[in-house]
Amino acid sequence: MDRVTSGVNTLGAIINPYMLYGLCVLGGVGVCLALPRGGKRPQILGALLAALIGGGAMLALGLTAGKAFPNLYFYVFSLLGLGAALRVITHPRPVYAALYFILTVIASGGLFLLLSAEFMAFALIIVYAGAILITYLFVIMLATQAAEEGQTEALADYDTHAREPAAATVVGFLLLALLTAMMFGGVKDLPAPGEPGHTRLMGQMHTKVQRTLRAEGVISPTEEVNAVDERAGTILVTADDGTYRKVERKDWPASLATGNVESLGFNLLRDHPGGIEIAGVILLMAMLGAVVLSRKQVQLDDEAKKAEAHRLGLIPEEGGAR
Amino acid sequence: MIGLTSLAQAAYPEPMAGATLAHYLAVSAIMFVLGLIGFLTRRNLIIMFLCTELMFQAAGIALVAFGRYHLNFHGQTFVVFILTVAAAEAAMALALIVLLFRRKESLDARSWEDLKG
Amino acid sequence: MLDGLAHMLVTLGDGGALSSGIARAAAGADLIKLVPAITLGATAMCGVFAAMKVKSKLPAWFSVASLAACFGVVLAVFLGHDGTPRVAHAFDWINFSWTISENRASVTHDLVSNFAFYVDSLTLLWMLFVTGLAALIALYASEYMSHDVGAGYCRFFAAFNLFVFSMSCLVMGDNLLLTFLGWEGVGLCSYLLIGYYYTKDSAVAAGKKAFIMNRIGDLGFVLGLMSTYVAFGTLEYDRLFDLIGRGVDGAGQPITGTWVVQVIPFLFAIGAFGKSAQIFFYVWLPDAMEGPTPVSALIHAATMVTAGVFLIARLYPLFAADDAKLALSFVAWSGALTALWAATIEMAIFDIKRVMGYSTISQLGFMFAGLGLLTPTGAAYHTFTHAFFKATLFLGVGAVMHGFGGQLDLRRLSGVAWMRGFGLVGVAMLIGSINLSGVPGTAGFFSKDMILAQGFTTPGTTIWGAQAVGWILLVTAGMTAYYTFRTYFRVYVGPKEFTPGEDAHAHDDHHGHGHKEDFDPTTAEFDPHPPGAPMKVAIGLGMALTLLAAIPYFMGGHAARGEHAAPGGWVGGMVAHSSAAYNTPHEGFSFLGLTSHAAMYFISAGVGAVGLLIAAYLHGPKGWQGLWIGNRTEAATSRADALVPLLGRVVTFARNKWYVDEIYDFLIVKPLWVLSHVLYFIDQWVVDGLVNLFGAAPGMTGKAIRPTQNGELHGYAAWMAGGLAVVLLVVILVAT
Amino acid sequence: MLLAALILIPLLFGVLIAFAPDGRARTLAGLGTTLPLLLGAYVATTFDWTTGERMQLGPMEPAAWMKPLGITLSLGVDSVALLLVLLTLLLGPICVAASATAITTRVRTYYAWLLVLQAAMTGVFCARDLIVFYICFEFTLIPMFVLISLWGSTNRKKAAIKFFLFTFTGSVIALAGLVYVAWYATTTSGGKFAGWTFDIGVLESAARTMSAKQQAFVLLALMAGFAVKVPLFPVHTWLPLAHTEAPTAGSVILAGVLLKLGTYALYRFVLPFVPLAVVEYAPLIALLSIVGILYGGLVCWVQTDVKKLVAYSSVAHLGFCILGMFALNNTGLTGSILYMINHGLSTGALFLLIGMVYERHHTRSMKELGGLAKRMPVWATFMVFFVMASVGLPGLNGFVSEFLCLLGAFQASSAWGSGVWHSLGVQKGATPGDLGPWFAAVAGTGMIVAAMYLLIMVGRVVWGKLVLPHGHGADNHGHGHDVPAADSHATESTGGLPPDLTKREILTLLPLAALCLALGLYPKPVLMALQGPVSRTVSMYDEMLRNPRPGPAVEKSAAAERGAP
Repeated sequence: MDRVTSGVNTLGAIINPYMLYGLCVLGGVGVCLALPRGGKRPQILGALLAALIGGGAMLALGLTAGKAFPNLYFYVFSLLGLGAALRVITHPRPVYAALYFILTVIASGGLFLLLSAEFMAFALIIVYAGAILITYLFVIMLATQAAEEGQTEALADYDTHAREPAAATVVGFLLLALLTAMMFGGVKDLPAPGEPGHTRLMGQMHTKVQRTLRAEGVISPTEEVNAVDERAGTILVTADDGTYRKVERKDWPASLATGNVESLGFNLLRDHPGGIEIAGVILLMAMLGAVVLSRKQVQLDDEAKKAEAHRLGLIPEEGGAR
Repeated sequence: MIGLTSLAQAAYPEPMAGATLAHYLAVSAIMFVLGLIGFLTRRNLIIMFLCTELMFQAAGIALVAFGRYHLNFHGQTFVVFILTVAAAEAAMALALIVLLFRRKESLDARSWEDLKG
Repeated sequence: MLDGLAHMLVTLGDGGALSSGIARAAAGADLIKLVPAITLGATAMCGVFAAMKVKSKLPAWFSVASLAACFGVVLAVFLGHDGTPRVAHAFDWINFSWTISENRASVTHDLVSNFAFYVDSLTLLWMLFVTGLAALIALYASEYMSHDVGAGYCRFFAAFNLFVFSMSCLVMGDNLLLTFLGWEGVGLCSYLLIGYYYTKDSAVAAGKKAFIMNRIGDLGFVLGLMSTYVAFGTLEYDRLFDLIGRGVDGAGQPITGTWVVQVIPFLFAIGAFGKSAQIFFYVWLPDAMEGPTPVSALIHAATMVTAGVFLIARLYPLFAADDAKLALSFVAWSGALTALWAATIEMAIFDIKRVMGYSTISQLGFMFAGLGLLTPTGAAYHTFTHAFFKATLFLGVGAVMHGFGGQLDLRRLSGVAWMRGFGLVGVAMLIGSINLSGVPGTAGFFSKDMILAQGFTTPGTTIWGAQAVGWILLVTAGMTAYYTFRTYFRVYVGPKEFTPGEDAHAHDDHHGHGHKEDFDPTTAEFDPHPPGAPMKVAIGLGMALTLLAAIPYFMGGHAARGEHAAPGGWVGGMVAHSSAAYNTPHEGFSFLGLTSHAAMYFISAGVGAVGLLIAAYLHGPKGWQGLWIGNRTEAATSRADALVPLLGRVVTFARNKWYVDEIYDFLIVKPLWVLSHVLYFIDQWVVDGLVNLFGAAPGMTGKAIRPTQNGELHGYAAWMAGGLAVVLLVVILVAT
Repeated sequence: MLLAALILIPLLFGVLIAFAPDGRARTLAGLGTTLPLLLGAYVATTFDWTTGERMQLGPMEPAAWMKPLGITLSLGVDSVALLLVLLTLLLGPICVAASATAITTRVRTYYAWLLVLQAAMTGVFCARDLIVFYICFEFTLIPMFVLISLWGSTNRKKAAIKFFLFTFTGSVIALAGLVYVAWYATTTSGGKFAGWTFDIGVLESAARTMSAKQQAFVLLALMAGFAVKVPLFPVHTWLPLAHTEAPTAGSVILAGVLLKLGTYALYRFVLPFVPLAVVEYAPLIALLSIVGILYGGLVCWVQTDVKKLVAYSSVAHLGFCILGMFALNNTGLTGSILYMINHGLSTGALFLLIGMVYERHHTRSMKELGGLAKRMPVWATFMVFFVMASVGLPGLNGFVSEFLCLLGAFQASSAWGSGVWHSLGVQKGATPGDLGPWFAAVAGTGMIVAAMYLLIMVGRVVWGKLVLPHGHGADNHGHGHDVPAADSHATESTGGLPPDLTKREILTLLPLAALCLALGLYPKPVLMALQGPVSRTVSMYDEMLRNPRPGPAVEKSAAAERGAP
């Protein structure tokens, strides 16, 4: 409870609601304009507007935070991520969109780092940017008509023309307004480290404790850790002659502290073993599914091919060159 | 040597000053909405899937932020699962897209409106 | 059940079954159980014969033999009967008891109706003529049905035997429910036998009509039966009569003036009316003449139709227990009106078999009037005599049909008695006719007289309007004489002249089998086919019995002779010893110093003579061969033809049976038919329509929202986003 | 164990048939229905008929199935249930025999489902646990649905769906009622949670303590489910359709057993569970049944499809059954239960007979059939016999039950004219109740109507001139034509069957005919066997009706009302 009241810092304290809604509207207009419409001009204008609004909003967030100028990294990563996200959805070329998405992923990774989720940050970049997005790129390559010799690649109609941009933006930013309005209900500041969390993992990591203590020289190589009582702050150490002693908390080295990866690993494997299993099954199924699906030979009859080609404007005239 | 309280919490260093939970949630919300708008407006199936991934990202950020806020790892664990699902989904969805593209030589979502195989 | 059957088997299996059985009968009436057993066995045997595809007259001889055996059994029991009712228990039927806690005390109730036979003198009287006539008519039918030897023959005799079985259950049943079994059983047999020529639509329709009309009456019977059970807690006659005799119901409360005596008799009366073709219900009986003539003779003249009379006689204590005699007045009036009504129709129609049918209705009316006029003896005696003379008449008519290719129109037949081989028929018809019209000295005269006289003897204060009933009956008696001899004069005497019927298609068809070579309607060479030996034997025996039926009247004391001990002679004695005993009022008016009964001898003879003379004048033959006052020279015409225009439409109406069938059709059948169609329409479109509407509602909803499911990915996503927005909005509004 | 075997044997054979070759399916099905029949006969001998009200033959310790919910796999029968089980078992081999030539496609599937259906039906009657009962009750729908929709006639899909949805909707509502009772039973004892149980006997005593209002709602729910199954008047419309479209064996089972599930459920649940409501609404239900009797009868009159006619006649017949049941006295209830059996025999046989004609001439229209007595004398004999049993001719089975039902309704009040039970003790044969002579009188007209429509049907189809449908003639106007008797044998195709019945067909009909006769002439053993369970139910009602003011039941319910929230 202490934590809740100490650093009350609702969104209301950061930004005036009306200003927020105004920003939402403006951002919406910008995004709307930025969406591909076949032409160039309004898109650039919109992108600029949206970027300005975004930057302005971030600035406002920072200025009204009531503290010293906030952490610069947060703004850098945020702006980078959101800007790239805007480009993901507005860029007419899928390849570029995918590449911008990688940028978003990297920026998110940065934010994760700020949130002390180091493992996840790197996992994200490796898995997403490294694996998934590459698959996307492959598919994009596969699923695009090769350009004719000497011509620049023609953009498909469905890439250059957004569908109902205005309506979608209204819905989206309405949702955004609502989402952000939720935060006026008293969302708290991030807590300072203080009260120990509920993870008492050292007792389960005898080997690590023993290795660390030996490495730090707190115990001799012949001594062995017998029991770890984190709550009482004692580690029971047995000598090879059978005598034992206690290592008090004040003697514990800093490197004995549980790291992010360790904590996450325990959380994953100890608290969510079922989830892991299911995730494994899902992945297996996905693999099998992908194999099965991709093996399937689709025979496209000429008629359909022709009709589709017509639709796509690949064959301007009947009997034209293929 | 470290302080009394530091050991267990060493995984969570001091928060960066000024960035509150609300900041992260705001970023997450904006990113989510951008993904949503993209999904609604774009007609290229691949880009639509990218947009869902974008929304996954947004959800991930929010989850990690909440985990940080509550000083536990459940948020991150969830992100692991999100990653898993995203990977599985990407594999399946992309396979499907390839299949669909082979059939109609188009990635337009509108080509697949007729609810029948 | 088994002990009864076992006993029967023991009785049968005993060396010299019959003789020892007769010996036992003196001690008990158990032997009577043989009657239903034999008849049921004979039915089964006929079924077996059918399955064996027997193509001979074996079923007939088997039936005749078994029916004769039945008659012998009844006779044996009769001879050994000492006047006290006995119960012969065969096996338990609907017989169960239950114990429930009433007011926290265990009370046992029961519903008992066994296959048990109540043997008293009334039962025996009925059984005697039922089995006797059945045997006789089976003999007659053996020849009459000979064209159908094979499956049809077996079917006929199976139904015939089943009929006798049902009749024995009806008459001898020890409880109302067994009586009802017989009651419905005879209805079934009647249905099967009327529709014997099942390829003929009219026969099928007639059978159906008979069954359904009977069922309407049966509803009255069933309701009466259930009322009896509710009132008395029993259905068994001995317990019932005991309670009624003490004037209390099953719970010991007095029944006088309660619904028990006021309502129940009416219900049974309705049942009796249905079976005996009384007023409102009579329409089925004339149509029933579609059946083969032996059937008409046995079922629709002699036995089954008198079941109603029997029922009322059997339950006479219940009917008489009402001080106001409401139900009996109702019965008397219904009987009298039926008698008159049927007589008017008979005078107009030309079909000689239907004349007999209506005549049966009319005579049944007499019997009911007799019951209503407090003379069950008279009713029983008239039933008895009527059974014989009407059976004889039918057998004669059957012989004519048999001989003339199914011709039944009295305008196309004349002088039959003079034709070769038909002499016996002529004599039989004459004897039947004088009995029917009540020529003094005949059995029919005495029996009818008992009823007629009672009309003027029973005080009008006891039976409402008894004298009026008497007058109606008297008029009807005259009409009876007229229509009887109208037929007789036209058909049996007079110039020899006939047109053969359309053998294969006429009324009583299927004679083609044996006699087709005789028949050629286009030429006048048709040779009438005289009855053969079995038919002659049957007719002769019937004739003899008819003549003998007068004798019982003089056995024992008689009111006319001032001997009041047992009015009605032998029959009176039989009735007096049974449940139907009733102290009939006999001190009515006196006329020229004679008692009412004696006076009625002269009055009814006079009335009958008038009728007969009118018939002779209008229809009699010319010259010596018949009566000298006649003038008829050819078959088709008579002096009556001159009268028809004078009477105008009345004759047409009467000839069309007063359009009662049409009125029923218009008032009951058609509305019901329309109602049925309306109901079916409702069933299909309203009841089921409602259901379908409920069923269609989800479908319609689906149709209404189907456009949202257009397969457009973006559409779904937009809906999801919108839905999320709404949820958030709600959360915000609720939370703040 | 024996009862479990009765259920499991057909089930086992059903599974076996599904994997057996087509040629063996019939033999296996015959075996799978005959074995239970023989076993059933043995079971009947081990049953103690003198204490028919006691649940017997069940396992000593019911096997727990879902412990937390108190659901057990407990089986047991009283004499009512056992009689119905025997009826089910008897109809099993008959249905298999009747399908011998009629079913030529997907033989394995057919017989497998048929056997599964039989297992489910037997389970309904044997169940002593509400959930077991309900599962079996509902599970009968699936095989029947399949039977109708795969082997039915032209309109089978619609009929099957309607049958399924209609009865299913009803029984779901009934389930709600039953579960409510079970829920009520968990909380009544002292307001504490007593744990779930679905034992019918336990629920029975618990349910009676409900208030009148609660009982009325439960009655409504139960009637919604079971009246559809019976079917009672306004909810009967699925029946004619389902009957008309179902294959012969399906119709036989439908008429013979499936409808009895509804009446049996009324007997097993409605009467003992909610006496207060039953007493209150008995006249209304009786009225509906009377409407059904007359309405069904009159609608029969205008049918041209023989099968539909018999189907509608079932509506009328079961009206009598319900009328007798809600007379709430021994005669009525006995008659009602006997009616279930008798109707199964006679109407089942009628459907068999119609099926035999349909197999030969592929029509059931009275316009296209006529005078079959000439061509099929054996068939005609059976037809007339069973029609008479159906009409309620004394001496045959229908009469005994119909009479008892009517008598029950008749005596359920003092006398004519009084209408209400007020002069108690005056009439010996009367019992307390709110029906009375007028109910019986009006319902009795149903007897006349029944004679009318059935004889009209017989008159058209059995008697009259021979009429057969056009075979494959060019001028097929659907009105049939007269066939001269001489060449009637060779000209018409009869689906490879002889004109008249074969030995197999006669053998299928004979047991039914014999039972009709036996139950008509000597119903005493059955009547006596029923008295135990019937008296148990009736005693309660007698007590209640005699003491309409605070009797024990009312007091109890008043207490419950105070106790319950």
